[in-house]
Amino acid sequence: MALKIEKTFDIPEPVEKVWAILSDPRKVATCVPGAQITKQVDEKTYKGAIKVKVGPSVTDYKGEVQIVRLDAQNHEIEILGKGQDVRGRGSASMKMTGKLRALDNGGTEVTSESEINVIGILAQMGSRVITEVSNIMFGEFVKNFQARLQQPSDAPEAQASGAESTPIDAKSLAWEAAKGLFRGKA
Amino acid sequence: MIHKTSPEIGGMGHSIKRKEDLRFIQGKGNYVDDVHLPGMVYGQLVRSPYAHARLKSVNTEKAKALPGVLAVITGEDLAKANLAWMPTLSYDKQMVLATGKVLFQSQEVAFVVAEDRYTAADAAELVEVEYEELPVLVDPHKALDADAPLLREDREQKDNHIFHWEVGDRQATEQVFQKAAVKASVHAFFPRCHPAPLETCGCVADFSRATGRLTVYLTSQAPHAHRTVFALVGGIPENNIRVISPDIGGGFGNKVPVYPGYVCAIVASLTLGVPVKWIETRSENLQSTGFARDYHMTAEIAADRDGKMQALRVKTLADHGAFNAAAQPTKFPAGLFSICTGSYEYPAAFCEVDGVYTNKAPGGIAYRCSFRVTEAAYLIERVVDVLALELKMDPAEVRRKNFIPPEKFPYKSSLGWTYDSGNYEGAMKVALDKIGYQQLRKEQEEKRKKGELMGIGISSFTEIVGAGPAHSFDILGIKMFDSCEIRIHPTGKAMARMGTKSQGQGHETTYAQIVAQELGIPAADVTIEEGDTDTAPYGLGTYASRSTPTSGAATAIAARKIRDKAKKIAAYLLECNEADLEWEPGKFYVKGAASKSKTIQEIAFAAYTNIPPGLEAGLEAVDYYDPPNLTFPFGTYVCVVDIDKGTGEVKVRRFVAVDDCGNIINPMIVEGQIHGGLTEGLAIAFMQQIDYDESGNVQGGSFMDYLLPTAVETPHWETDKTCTPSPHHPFGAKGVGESPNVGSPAAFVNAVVDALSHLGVKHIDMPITPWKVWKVLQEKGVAA
Amino acid sequence: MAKKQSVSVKVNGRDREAAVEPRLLLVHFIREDLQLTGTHIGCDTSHCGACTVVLNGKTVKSCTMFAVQADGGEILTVEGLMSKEGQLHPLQEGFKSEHGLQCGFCTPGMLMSSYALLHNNPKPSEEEIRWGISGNLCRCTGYQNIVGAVQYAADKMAEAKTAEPEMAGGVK
Amino acid sequence: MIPPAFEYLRPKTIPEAIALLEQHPDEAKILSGGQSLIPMMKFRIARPGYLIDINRIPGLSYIKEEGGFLKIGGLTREAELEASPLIRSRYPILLDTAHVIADPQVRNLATVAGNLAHGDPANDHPATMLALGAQVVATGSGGERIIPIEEFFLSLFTTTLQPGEILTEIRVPAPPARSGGAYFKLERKVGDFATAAVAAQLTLDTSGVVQKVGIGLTNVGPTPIKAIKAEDFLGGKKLDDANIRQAAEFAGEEAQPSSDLRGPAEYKTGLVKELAKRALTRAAERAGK
Repeated sequence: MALKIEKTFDIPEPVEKVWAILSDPRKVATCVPGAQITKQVDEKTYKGAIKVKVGPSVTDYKGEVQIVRLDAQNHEIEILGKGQDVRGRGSASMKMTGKLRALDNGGTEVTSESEINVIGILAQMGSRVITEVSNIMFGEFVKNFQARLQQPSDAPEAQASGAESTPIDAKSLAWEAAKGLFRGKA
Repeated sequence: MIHKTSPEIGGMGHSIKRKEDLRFIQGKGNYVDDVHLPGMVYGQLVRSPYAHARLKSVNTEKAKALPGVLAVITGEDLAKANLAWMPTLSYDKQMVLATGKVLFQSQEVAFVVAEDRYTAADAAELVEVEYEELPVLVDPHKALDADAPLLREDREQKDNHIFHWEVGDRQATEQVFQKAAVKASVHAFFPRCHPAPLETCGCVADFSRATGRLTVYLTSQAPHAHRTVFALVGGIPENNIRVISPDIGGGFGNKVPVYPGYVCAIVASLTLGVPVKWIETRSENLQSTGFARDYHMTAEIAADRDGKMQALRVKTLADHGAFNAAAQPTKFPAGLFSICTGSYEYPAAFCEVDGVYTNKAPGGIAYRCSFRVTEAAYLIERVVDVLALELKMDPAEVRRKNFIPPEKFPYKSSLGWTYDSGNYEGAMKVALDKIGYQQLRKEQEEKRKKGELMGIGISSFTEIVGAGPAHSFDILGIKMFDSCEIRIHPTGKAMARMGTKSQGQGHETTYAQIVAQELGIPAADVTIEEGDTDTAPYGLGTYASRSTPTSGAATAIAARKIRDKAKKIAAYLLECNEADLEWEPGKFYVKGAASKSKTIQEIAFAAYTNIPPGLEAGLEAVDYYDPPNLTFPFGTYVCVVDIDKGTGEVKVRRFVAVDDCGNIINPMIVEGQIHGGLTEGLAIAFMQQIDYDESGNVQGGSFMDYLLPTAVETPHWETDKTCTPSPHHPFGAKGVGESPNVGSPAAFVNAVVDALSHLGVKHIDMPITPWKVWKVLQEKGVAA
Repeated sequence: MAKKQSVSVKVNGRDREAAVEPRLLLVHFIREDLQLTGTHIGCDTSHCGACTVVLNGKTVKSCTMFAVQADGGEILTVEGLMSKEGQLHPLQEGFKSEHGLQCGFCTPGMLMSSYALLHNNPKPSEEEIRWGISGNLCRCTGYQNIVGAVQYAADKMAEAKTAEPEMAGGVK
Repeated sequence: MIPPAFEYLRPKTIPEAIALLEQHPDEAKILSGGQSLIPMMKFRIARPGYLIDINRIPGLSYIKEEGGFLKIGGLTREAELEASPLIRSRYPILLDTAHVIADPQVRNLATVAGNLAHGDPANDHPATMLALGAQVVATGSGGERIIPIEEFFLSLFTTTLQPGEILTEIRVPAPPARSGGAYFKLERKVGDFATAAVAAQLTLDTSGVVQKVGIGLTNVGPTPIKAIKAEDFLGGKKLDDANIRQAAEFAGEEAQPSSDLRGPAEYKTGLVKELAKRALTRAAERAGK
């Protein structure tokens, strides 16, 4: 099943700093919940894995991330990620286009468009939740991405603070989110 | 003229209790998964998650290394034995295990065999398959586009077109339409659905190296045909194959085709020399075995101002999935769809169908239907209602005006069928009276004034069943006769075997009643056996409502052969001429001297103990019945619905089904068949669809989303009947198992559309879900 | 492979014991280890109810339970419905008499659900019967005759009860 | 359908169960009713390494009123709710809810606590408990933690239950006089998840003015939704048709459904409005409006 997520958000950091991360799949990967880059194949291609955890269900994907288009001048990047379930029961792919625009206040506007396609058992059994899962993962990504920018730029492989390998699970994200969500009431 | 037998004999017309029930209610049925053989091992299929992908590699090493795994078979392995492909019943071929590429999600890619099913399941996960995704084709309307991906690279023809089929007079029809005063048309999609019998498909293949014989316990509606296919595909001498169809947990057409799992289990047993069991899961059943329907249809009627129909034109696009595995008479690529003229008279008609490939599971099978008759009946009954709207005429009135009148039978339809008998207005009258049609129309009028939505739907369907006459009907060349062999034992009890196979229809009871009717031997004394190809006479099996029209007829004829011989024996015993003897069920007596008689039991004993000179010993007969024509059951169904304007829910308030299937063998069983078929029709009309998303993922691949109604959603059915016997069938019967599934979808849909017709609604596609109705209510501004 | 666990259950009045893998589904234990094949499997998602058995007085779907969970329990399957004297249970009679079955595949599960229903509600209305068997799918009968079969059994059981002499102390 | 292998553990006490959970933090799952978990395991989309079967822990199955609360034990089955005279007479909204969860066999095993702890927005009890203003008791090695239900659901399949915690009790404030509640669910058929459902619980004063109101929504967002705007609107207002309609509108606005096989998002929103009207009306009837 295919779906599209479009999001625009602002970051109070200069565009070049944001671009330094966005244009490096190894750094971007650290912001994707559950994802890691395992190997660089060539200049534009990386091997990676992602663990998608939805409640009691866990799916491990292995695959490739490819930079399809990189336009440093206009700060635009198109990334294609494709992964196969390690147990052969399906695949997931995501084509993401990211665009940066410098804001007058010195910050950066990030516009992203992601086309996600899920194939196999999860698309059969989980169609009622795939949209929700994707939205949640994307929300996490944005949060992690913002957190990543707070780090010194020479810490490429470390997981950003707040980024967890088990994105939609009680013991990680959930607790973080809880603190955020109910801050007003606690 | 049918003799009325006593309740003790229990011939035709008696609602005797079913003989087969005793084992089922004790949990002693013997279904395929209950078959347990010494040394038996288990198979599991590895299936493709992709709808269309190049198969780059299949690595079985890890799976083979798992303790308890005996073998892993791939398409390449089968190719070496020339078994990677098998023929379908429609002169196409289908992959057993994929080679080169996969063409639908859940396609069979490898077969794992292990000592137990748990290990087999674990091993299946360890088979590593590398795919390269290809563009997916799910919309049949795009199948013939120039830029459509080519699915079947194996064919010489390099497009996705399977067949074009047409019947009728295109030009004459065209001319009528050009001049027509009134035209009505409807685009109706009959969604892809699945028979989903409660028992899935499966088999136990048992090849004995000691004897060289292969025994296959199989969920088969057509065990003899399957034996022949196995012989042809596997090159095994047919005498060395025994197919046993044990108890079948429902078929509805799902268990007619040969599936890759069967072939894999057989190959595995041949290879390993041990029995191999393969049982589908429900998901596998819904996602890979014979679906039904998936017809995108357009029907148009030309009529005059008075509502007299002048012509019918039908155009259909048929989505057959990845392989044309339609299970139907070979000469009829669109089955008996040309019965779409329905119960009506027109001077001209034309019908054309194009079949295409898509990246979906292969089919389609005749789901409780005589080969596309359901699609046809739905279409004509739908468009007649649209015509009524165009004419602003009551839908019952439009039907009445156009019915083929009783005196015109046998009636040759404009698309070439000769309807055997019918009294359509008679059945409709019973139905309308029973439901109180006029009163309901008044109620509807009053409700409409108050803004409430209720609808009344009529369907006056005609079926065509009992395939079929050998001159046009065959499957892969095998003529569609069917058979019965009866043996009368010395003590007057009987055993009869048929080429058909019950899947719940109650053959063990109804066939015994036919024997009882014809010979006067109590039905309780007649044992019926089907499904073992070593013992039963050859036949084409049970589907398309053909058991009663074919094997039922064969049973009567075989019994009559026995009666003829019995008469000779009786004449010998009574020392009279055969011409002096009269028959009443159970005995021959001398005309004018009723006390001088011999019972059939006495005659049977004499057949073994006191054989007349010149006569062979024994009392047996066999008959292979080639029906002279098909039979044409019909009926009128009326449905009343109420619509909840807040939620879009449709509540079936009442449903009256009046069926005419000619003379009835067992009214209780007929009524049960009708209840069941109506419930399946209800599900199709309101709940069921196997859909595919744009990537070819199956939507509706488990009972979570392929919805089967429970007792709560199912209304209380009201049934009645009229009786117009078939003139050509030996005892005037027509077949009934499928009528309710064929006739009811239109009644449900017509009722919903009728409830909304005053708002300008002419059609809603099935399944009519609450949200579809709700959307219409929103559009029309009448939502609560 | 996980280590085997011992399971001891009383099935249809008989003590049975086995060492099983924890993941063994109760339905496979019943069908394969105990060879009681009257209990069927019709789906993967716990929708169809063909696998219904009575465990400790309550119906469960034996395909959605592990055999180890039943350890120490008492199970009644369709094979245990008949009386020791070989008398059919009124429900079994009812299903036959009212044509409450066709292919017979759902029948054992239907019988077990109906059994529990009548145990809790000896005189159910049609509506209550329909809800009571709503965890069991039937593809053949359209349920109408199953409702009739349960009503038949309810009547039979009520008759049998009134025919019995009242127990001293009026224990109900 | 065959689940993957796992180790089976059967603790006899809650501390024992908690200790086991802590021993296998990533791989263990609690097995109570198992009616959501086991099907997922059969499809192999869930593969816990350890199952901790808490069904044999004594004292976790009860329905009682105590200290101003209705207390439902961590192992209380849906069928027990249905059969409880207390629930029947005092908490009809819970009876409504239990009755439309899955089917009779599933309800014999499925637990109320599991229905909450699974964190599935499609489950039915979350909305009802939100309407009732319930609390859940989470027990861990550090003792008990009482969590207001509106803080319990965090995200899809995610609750505030921590890895070493077990949901041991549900507490529903005992309703004062002139209270009533109802749960309306539209499902495609018996046993299905809700296309949408609405729970409403009301307390009225003698003049029919709303003293207290709770509204919960099922399967119209990533979590069960508490329709706060609708609640706020109704508080202190007379429960007439116009106010019910307006509250239902607000409830519809608070739904965040996505489209699926059960219907497009706009239908689900519409359904929330309609079912909210019905639930509020029925709740008012039961409150003795």
